[in-house]
Amino acid sequence: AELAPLNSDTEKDRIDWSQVEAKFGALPKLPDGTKAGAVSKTLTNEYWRSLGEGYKAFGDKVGVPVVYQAAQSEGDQLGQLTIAEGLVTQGYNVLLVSPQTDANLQPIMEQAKAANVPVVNVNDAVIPQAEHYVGNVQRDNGVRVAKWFIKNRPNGGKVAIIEGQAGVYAAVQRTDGFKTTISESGKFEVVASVPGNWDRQTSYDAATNILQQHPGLIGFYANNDGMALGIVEAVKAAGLQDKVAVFGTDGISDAYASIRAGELTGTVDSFPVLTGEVALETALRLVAGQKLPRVVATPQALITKDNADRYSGTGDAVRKALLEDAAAGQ
Amino acid sequence: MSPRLQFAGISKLFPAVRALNDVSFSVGAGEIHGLLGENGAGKSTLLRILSGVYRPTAGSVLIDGKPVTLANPVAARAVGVAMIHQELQQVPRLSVAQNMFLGHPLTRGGIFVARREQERRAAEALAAIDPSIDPAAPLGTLKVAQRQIVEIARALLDRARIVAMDEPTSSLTPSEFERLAEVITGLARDGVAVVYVSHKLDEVFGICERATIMRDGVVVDSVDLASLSEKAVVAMMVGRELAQEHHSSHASGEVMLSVRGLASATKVRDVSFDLHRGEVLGIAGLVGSGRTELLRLLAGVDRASAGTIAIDGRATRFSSPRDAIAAGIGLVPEERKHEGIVPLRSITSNMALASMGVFAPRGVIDHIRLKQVAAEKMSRVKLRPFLLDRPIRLFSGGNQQKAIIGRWLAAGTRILLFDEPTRGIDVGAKAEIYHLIEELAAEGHSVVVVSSELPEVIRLADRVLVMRDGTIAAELDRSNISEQAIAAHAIPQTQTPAAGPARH
Amino acid sequence: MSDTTLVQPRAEFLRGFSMRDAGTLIGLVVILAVFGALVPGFFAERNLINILQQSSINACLALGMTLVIISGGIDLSVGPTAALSAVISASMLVAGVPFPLAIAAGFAIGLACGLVNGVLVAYVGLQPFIVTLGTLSTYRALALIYTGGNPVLGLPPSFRAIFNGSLFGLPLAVIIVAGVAVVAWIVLKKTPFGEYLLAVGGNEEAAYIAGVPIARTKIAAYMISGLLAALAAQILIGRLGAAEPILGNLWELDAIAAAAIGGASLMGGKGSVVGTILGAVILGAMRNGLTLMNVQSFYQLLATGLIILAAMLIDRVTRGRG
Amino acid sequence: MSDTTLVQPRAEFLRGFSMRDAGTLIGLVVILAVFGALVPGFFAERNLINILQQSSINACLALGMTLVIISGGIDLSVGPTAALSAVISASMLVAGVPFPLAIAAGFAIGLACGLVNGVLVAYVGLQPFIVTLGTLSTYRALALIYTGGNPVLGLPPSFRAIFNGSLFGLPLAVIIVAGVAVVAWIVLKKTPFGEYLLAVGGNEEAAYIAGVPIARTKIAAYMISGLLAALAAQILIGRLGAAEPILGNLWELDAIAAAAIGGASLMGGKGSVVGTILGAVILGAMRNGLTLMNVQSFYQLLATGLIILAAMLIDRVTRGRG
Ligand SMILES: Nc1ncnc2c1ncn2[C@@H]1O[C@H](COP(=O)(O)OP(=O)(O)OP(=O)(O)O)[C@@H](O)[C@H]1O
Ligand SMILES: Nc1ncnc2c1ncn2[C@@H]1O[C@H](COP(=O)(O)OP(=O)(O)OP(=O)(O)O)[C@@H](O)[C@H]1O
Ligand SMILES: [Mg+2]
Ligand SMILES: [Mg+2]
Repeated sequence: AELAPLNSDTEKDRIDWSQVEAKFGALPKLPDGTKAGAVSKTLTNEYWRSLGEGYKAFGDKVGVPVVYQAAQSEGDQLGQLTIAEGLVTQGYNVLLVSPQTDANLQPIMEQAKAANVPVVNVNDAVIPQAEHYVGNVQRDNGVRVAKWFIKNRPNGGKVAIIEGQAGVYAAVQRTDGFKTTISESGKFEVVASVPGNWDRQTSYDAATNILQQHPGLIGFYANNDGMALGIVEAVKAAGLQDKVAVFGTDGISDAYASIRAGELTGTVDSFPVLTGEVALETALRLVAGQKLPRVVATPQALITKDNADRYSGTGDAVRKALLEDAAAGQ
Repeated sequence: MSPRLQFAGISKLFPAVRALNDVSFSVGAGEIHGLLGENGAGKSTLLRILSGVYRPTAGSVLIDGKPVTLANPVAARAVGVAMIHQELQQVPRLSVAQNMFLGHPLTRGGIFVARREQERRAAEALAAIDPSIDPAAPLGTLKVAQRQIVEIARALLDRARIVAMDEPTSSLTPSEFERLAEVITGLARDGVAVVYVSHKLDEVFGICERATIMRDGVVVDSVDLASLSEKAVVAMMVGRELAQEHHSSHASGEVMLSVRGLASATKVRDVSFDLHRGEVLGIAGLVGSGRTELLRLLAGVDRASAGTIAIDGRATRFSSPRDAIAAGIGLVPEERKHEGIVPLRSITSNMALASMGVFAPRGVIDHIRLKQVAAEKMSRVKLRPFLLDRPIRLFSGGNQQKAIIGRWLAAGTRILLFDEPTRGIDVGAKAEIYHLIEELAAEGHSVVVVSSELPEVIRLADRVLVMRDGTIAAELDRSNISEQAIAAHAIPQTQTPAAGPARH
Repeated sequence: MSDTTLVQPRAEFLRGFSMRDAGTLIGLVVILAVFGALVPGFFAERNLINILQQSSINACLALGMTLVIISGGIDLSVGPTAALSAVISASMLVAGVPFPLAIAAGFAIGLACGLVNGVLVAYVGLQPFIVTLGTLSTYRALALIYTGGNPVLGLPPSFRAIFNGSLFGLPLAVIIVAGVAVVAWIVLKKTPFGEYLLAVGGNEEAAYIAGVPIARTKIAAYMISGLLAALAAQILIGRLGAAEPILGNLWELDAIAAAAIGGASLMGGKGSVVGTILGAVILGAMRNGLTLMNVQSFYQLLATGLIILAAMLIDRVTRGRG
Repeated sequence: MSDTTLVQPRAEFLRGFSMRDAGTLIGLVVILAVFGALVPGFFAERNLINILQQSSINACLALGMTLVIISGGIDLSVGPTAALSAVISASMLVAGVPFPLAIAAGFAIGLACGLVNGVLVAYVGLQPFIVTLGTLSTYRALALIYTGGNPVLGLPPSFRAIFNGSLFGLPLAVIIVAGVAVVAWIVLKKTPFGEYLLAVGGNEEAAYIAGVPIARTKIAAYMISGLLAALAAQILIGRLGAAEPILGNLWELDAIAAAAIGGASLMGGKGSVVGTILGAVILGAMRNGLTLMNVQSFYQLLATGLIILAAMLIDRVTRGRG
């Protein structure tokens, strides 16, 4: 039967990562010589390097070699397709792909199907034909930050959004989640929602201009941490660090450092290392022949100074904390 | 009956320059009409209006009595005007035939270029002047003279009613001119009106019955050449009598430049000679005999493959023109547009290019001094119009040449190498340049003049080297210099020396 | 004159295949040899076909780019032109418009984008680089606004089959682009338009005086580039099954690189269809080989840069100055 | 010779400020007027200073780009050059190396990057576009490899103060870049090197015969471009407090746009320091105005494209052909 186009944020056939072991048992034994191939957007962003670390870590644990490649830059759509096609030809048993866009790896789905290789779409852009998706709910990033504002700034006020590259799925979803949620509360006004193009300098300049025009601004939400750190500098340069809250997304290590230093207010960590581990585990379960739900949801958490330590220890400690969160139904 | 071609009150204004002012004259069918005037008189501008490149500010052009609109080159061609431009207007990467048919190619079925047919027709047109040119060869591999012949042949293809020729022979030899003259008289016999611009008065007297003389954008007069002497025409052109100049020698015995066994990778071989202080050394030879290449070696533009160059007795090696300039050698090149000028820059900048060190002793250009020197050197070479800040590309060819000569005057060059110094330069300016060369020699400069115009060589040279096949075939001292003697040595031995410096 | 050797007729094939192309070919052979030695299976038929397929879109764009470059211009807007063409064709297809109409609409968009570029360059007299830099943003924005930033999904499988099939074991895309290359070669070598392109880029003033329709020639070059961008878009959406407004990001750089490696001079007046195709295959082979060698992406980037330089150097050395 | 009126001396200022620059100035005035009418507070002193500050980095790069363009070249590698310079300076600063040394190292990197470009262009004779396209990838890859892709954080606040301070109410970055512009203007108008640049770009062959050191002139242009990219990098890391290996993405396009809007011809031989600065401010004012108007991102992209075209058009209309 034709698969309905996937919407990873709303798909009903889903399972939370914390439930997988309970429902499907321990990872079954894998056929000899199983090897996994993975391709992601770019290594110039820490998020994707961490995801690769997660793949490697889990691969080492269960003795499966993982090849991890990435395109040369974000937006290099055909380059990424070339890489993925290379992985199919080279005979990997399962593919983990984090596509540049919703469409650019579509041919891979068909080639892999023909070669009988399962494909797991890991995070961010969503291939509509994907049979398996591991990742978090992009929209939820923005929602979480909006909820923080509603809870911690009860009087409301003016807020601004610095968006990622125009038209990119994650940027659109995150922005929309934040905008909708915060507007529904009625007390906040989104005075600006302008592109920062994933770029620190562009965000810095945009934030400077926004602060100058809206001196009473109480907060920024940025679609990723690099841009958020640019905004932090602009806020500092304007001498408003006590008045303006700045949030990013991704939870890269620099963001943690900045949060600890009291500069960045918070970030939404989507735990790329853990995501990588969960994704590879999911992939290997497929190789072993298990039938899993279409979407495996990975965790995320709003990190602020108060809880930063809880989420930044070693891999196992974080995993434990997140399992506790899941159990507590957060 | 109305004349074939009539200019009626044509004026042309450029920013800051009135190039033409109320120019009127006419040319009948079958007439070969000379157009004479000094550099900058407006000859090219008038012909460019005729060929649709410029539009006149006022006035009109009439053909067979009817006013025509010459909005662009295509329109001009459509009413039967063909033009040979002063500056070669060619695309080096296309073949000879493609250049000749550019803009109106012959096609097969309107889709494909009929290359063979074009090449055949091109060969036919070329045959009248120089059958050795290969119509399929890329134009860029041709020498200047051949390129000029291609330009002429292109105009012949059109079977036009009016053919305008703007200095078609500036790079041609007398024998090539003779063949061209036959072609032109043939055209006239067929009823074509020919407008012929040249600075070579003997050519104009040779083929034209009538001529219009221009000065500073206005018509001085249209005259019957049969009833006038060259001297009288020159006087009309320049507005004064030119004194008949005679050769005077300033050569000393002191050797300034000594060349031994010089050779290039391509053509020049085993060239040895001395150049003395105050001497004007002429170099004659056929097209392709290697004169230009020799000068390029001496000026450091190309690198020698063997031999030595010594200046003031000290052996030197040039790895670039810079070295040669530092040693006091400057080249006034043959192809002014490509090798001489920086078109967008002013006269002053073009002049100063080779002597920046002089004008910027402490790293910053002394503009006051630069202006003084520019004013001084440019009035010495009699630049017209005297606009030192104007981009050089807006000047006529002769005036561009003056600026290049000024460049070396400003640089304090001691050894000047002229390659075809008066190509495209009018009689008045020519006399000025000759005079200048003599002055320079008298001041102790040494000068080498390469020229295809034998009268020029004879007029200027204290001594003549005749080149043949890349080497020096003969040396003639002042008392032995004559057109016959030069021609006898220039032509390869196997051929019988014809009268005059015939080539090929 | 003794140069009669030059008059002897040469085979037409050799006329089309110049010394300069031989330099590019040597560059390609060297790169293939290196990868062949390093990567097992690099020369497998399947992989060679992959390389051709992966090069086909860039080759298609690069052919248009070559014509524009020969005319003395440059077209930075090919990626966004492709995107605009793709989303409009795709949304028509999804709405059930018959294929030929939808494809024609995509081509029309490509031609229109090229027309705007061409008019701004030829009639208004703006610099090509800056015109197409402006339209690069403009066309991209139009594609984003038209789609609201969302991909157009669900192209009919029968449409996809058109551009996605195979013939004699070769992907249809490769065959289509090869066909385009042959046409481009004929246009450049055999038609008045090809001569006009070379003349306009080689010496615009001379071309004008000779009566070459300068403006029309330039506009046609940009329109062909737009059309080929639209064709590349159709091939790509056929392959991907979806059209995205952000498709074609940075395509212009690859296309220019292919043309330049193939001998086109950005000063105009010079360029070769054969060379451009070889240039596109060099770039495609390089990407493919680096991936198969599992080179980490930072080092892939390094290799990309170095190989572009190396290709130019090899070419430079094999043909001497000029 | 009656035209002596034209020889009369004009004020030196007017000589530096040509007709062409007046066209650019009108473009700037129109754009400022439009935004001033649409955006309340656009003309606030604070905002005007913001515009200058935000234009300063692009202006700095564009000045170097202008010199390269005048010489007949182009430098696509400015962004990666800046990134490489930034990460090396920053990692030295973080390691406790004294400021002057760390800054000097950054500048040395910029010069070295320019030297490589220049040598490949001037001595090896490769096309500038393709050389710097190759080094664009190469330098970026080196920056990424050097840092492992991570930003270098924790720059000493006292270092940041150097480039981040103010003087007479103007940001130091603006003052520094203004100083660079004055120097560039002097270099172009008053030094032999400036004449050489214009000559080399205007007619290389003629310049060579006139004794201009072609290779050295070109190399110097690329080295200056590299140096100014390094300066821009220092300013930026001072402002942001971090040096990222991906810094400077697409800087080359903005810099080329500024130079072209300011009248530089990509054919070489022509360009203006004043024009380039005005061009950079036009782009900066546009970005600033669009942000203040809170234009949605797709429409910002649209406006960016249209304003670049409009600036060129206004300029074109005000100065006539040529
Ligand atoms: N495009 C232009 N813009 C401004 N001035 C021009 C332009 N073309 C020619 N002139 C000027 O018009 C005048 C006439 O020039 P023209 O080239 O017609 O002279 P000419 O008689 O052909 O001289 P020559 O014998 O040197 O070829 C000169 O002063 C020249 O500087
Ligand atoms: N076979 C050739 N192909 C291309 N260019 C050539 C060739 N031979 C000579 N040239 C060029 O033509 C010009 C004239 O060459 P050369 O020095 O041989 O002749 P010359 O005696 O100066 O004659 P003239 O200058 O009257 O044509 C030079 O610029 C030279 O480089
Ligand atoms: Mg003339
Ligand atoms: Mg010669």
